Amino acid sequence: MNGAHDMGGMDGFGPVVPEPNEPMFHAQWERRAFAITLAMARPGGWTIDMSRFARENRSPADYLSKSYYQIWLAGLEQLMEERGLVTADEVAAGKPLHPRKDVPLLGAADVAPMLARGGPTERPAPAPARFAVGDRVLAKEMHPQGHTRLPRYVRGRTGVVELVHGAHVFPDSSAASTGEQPQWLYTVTFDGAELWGADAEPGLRVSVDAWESYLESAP
Amino acid sequence: MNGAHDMGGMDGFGPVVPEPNEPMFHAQWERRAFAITLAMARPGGWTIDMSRFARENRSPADYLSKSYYQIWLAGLEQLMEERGLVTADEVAAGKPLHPRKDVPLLGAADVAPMLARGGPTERPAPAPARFAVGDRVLAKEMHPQGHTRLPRYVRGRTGVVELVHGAHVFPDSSAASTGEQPQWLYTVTFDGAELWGADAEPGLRVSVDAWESYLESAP
Amino acid sequence: MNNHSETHAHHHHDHDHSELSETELRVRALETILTEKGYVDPVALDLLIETYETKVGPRNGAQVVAKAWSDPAYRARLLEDATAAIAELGYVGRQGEHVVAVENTPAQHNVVVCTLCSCYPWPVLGLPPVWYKSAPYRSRVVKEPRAVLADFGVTLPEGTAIRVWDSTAEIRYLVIPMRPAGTEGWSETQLADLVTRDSMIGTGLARAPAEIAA
Amino acid sequence: MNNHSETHAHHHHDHDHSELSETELRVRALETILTEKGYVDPVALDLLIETYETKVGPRNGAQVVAKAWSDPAYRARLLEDATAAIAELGYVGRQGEHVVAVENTPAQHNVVVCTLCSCYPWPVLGLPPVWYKSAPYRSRVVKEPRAVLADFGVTLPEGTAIRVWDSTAEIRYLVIPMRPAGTEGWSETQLADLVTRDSMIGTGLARAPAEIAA
Repeated sequence: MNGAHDMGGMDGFGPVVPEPNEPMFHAQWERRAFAITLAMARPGGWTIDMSRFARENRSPADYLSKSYYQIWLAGLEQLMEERGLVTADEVAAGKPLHPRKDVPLLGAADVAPMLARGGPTERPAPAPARFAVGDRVLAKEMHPQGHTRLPRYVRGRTGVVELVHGAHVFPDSSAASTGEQPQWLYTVTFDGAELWGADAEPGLRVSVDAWESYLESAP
Repeated sequence: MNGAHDMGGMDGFGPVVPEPNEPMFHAQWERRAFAITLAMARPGGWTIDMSRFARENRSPADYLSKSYYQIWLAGLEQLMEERGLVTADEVAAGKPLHPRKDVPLLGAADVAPMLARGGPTERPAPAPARFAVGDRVLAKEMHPQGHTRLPRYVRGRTGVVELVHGAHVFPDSSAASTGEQPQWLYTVTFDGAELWGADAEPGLRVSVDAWESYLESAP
Repeated sequence: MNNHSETHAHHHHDHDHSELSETELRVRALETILTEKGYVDPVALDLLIETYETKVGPRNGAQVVAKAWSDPAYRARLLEDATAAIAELGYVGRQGEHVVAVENTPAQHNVVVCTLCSCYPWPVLGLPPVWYKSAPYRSRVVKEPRAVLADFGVTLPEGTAIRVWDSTAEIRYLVIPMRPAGTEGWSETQLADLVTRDSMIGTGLARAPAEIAA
Repeated sequence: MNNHSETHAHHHHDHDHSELSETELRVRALETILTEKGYVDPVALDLLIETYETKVGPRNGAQVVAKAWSDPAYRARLLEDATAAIAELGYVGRQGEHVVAVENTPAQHNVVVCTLCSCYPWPVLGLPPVWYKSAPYRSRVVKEPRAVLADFGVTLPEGTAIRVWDSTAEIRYLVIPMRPAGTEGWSETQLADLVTRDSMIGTGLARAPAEIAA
């Protein structure tokens, strides 16, 4: 979706303000929000792509007015609600009102192995790669209403394949619960002037990581 | 600027909600905000392009959280502040603190003639028109940080000149206080699929009105 | 931009009320300062409001459309130079300096938007409604106009192509809706009653005779 | 998204305080419900927090960079397959499943961003700082990285090209900053002290020996 999360090239947000000696968390509730979000992935069973879509799929005003972990919380609540794990009336009441679903728990002993394993997304390739390093490719002009990872600022622009990463889980389908549908993944590099015209900083090159179906051969 | 005002093609804002028997204004303050904004153009001397930029040149979160006439007010305050007509300390105090500037007033007798005259933007053409009806043109990939009226959703896309409107005041320069610099103005029409790819509604065509320097010849 | 103005029925924030008061107070303070400094004339302000609340509105545009339906020569002039043809009826000026009329046909339905702000032909339609200025309309109608028309309860035949006019300059667009069937011999005054504001933006159709019979 | 988290020093809204309380209460309610329903184990939650607050952070990445500076064979392995080379030092797992190392040179400076969310190589850098997740950084660095670097007090020579890596997939990028002059013969431990978090994102440079002498 063309949501407020797709920010590359937007103006008006002001300067970047680094915080000296920034703590890992800025409040106790951020610690807890972080931890319950990570822990609930096991009982919830959602993919990282579903999580991302739950966070970004909101009105731009809402997205932009929430802080980072507030967006995490909103996404988590939506994912749990969709699966009937925790419902809005329970959040309002502050206590369980409905029976527990039979789902696995992330126990203390599972934490280290879960973090060490992570969630690798490389998969056996379903077909030979269509593009090779050095190929000129066009990022499609596409505007799906669902989840996608092709940012607006490269759509319709031509770049060059710089890296080939093997086949990876396709986020657009994974977020839509239609499966992993692995595709070849490429790093595609664009000249700044191709993306921003005369308004690009000189000498700039920018890459995105793009799945094969986001791309077409370019002359 | 690529601000939140440039909304064409964004997702997530929800349905359009028409209001039956909608009043012209929804509160007394909206009436007054409307009237003082129109009236202050005479003493303020700003152009419509400067007004538009003053409204849109704010952080996306701010733009999206304000109502329509709240944005008008914020723009008006900025224009007045820039010219020293009304300063922030006066707004805070709720009364004049500094001497009046010597500027013309919109009197009651001026209202009808001012509204009847409006602000025509057509000007003598500085040169022959570069494009003619039927020409294929490319909307430039341009991302100026100042005011522009070429929406993001057509940049880099190819359309056809449908109407030629004569030469009109160029908003990008008018907003930047660098003069009217009139340019030929065209209605350029794009196929939906050119703008949105496979995600366009079938049969859709969309036009924008584009100044000559926004366009290049397309093959 | 908020979809609804602050006083609209749907409130999304708990703190709307205090913001409303803040805004009200701010506008009052501004008007006081401007009046005391002699930058605005309170009588002029009242006149501006009165003009748009009572004199300028979609009834003007309805007269234009009704005349175009009734008078083939006027229709031709309207399509050739809408600014001049509309001025014949006395509707001129601010936000209507350069008007183009676009005619609906069975083959093509026209819809007008301003994605960048709120451009709208004031002399013929008055000030725009909140939905026209809202983010949902501005964002969606250039990409999915049929879905937007559905929000208005309008369904077009599949064979009708949709043509969206994004008013990005000072050209203002007026849609001439299709004349409803069963109106043969009607006077311009009768016809004007069929022409709604939304039908001249393209988010509605002209009313059928049956709709006003009751 | 807010540039700053709620408790950051700069508050832009008068109602931050009540929102903070609301959010705090909501998180407590959620944790209570999840615990009582048996969906989360409080000990596991504490372990997750402890891991990222105390065990995983940019010191990991600094070890990787220092080793690459010291050991040409390791540097070659890192540039060939960063995931495997980083795993040699024991840094593996979540948000570091597929890592690519990109090396700064006098000709090219690398900067990493995630314009769409907050992708970041956790095993080597820990959790990202607020600015990395903020709208100003995500919006601007792909278009005007030199202006963004200026916000960090960093100015690159004009002849250095900037290469921005937008992490739009599950590949995570680690910048190998240039080794500062005057560090010949330094141990890996000494070198690691020069490697800042920002230098591995590309918004900073490795520190010069003089900067840590004091």
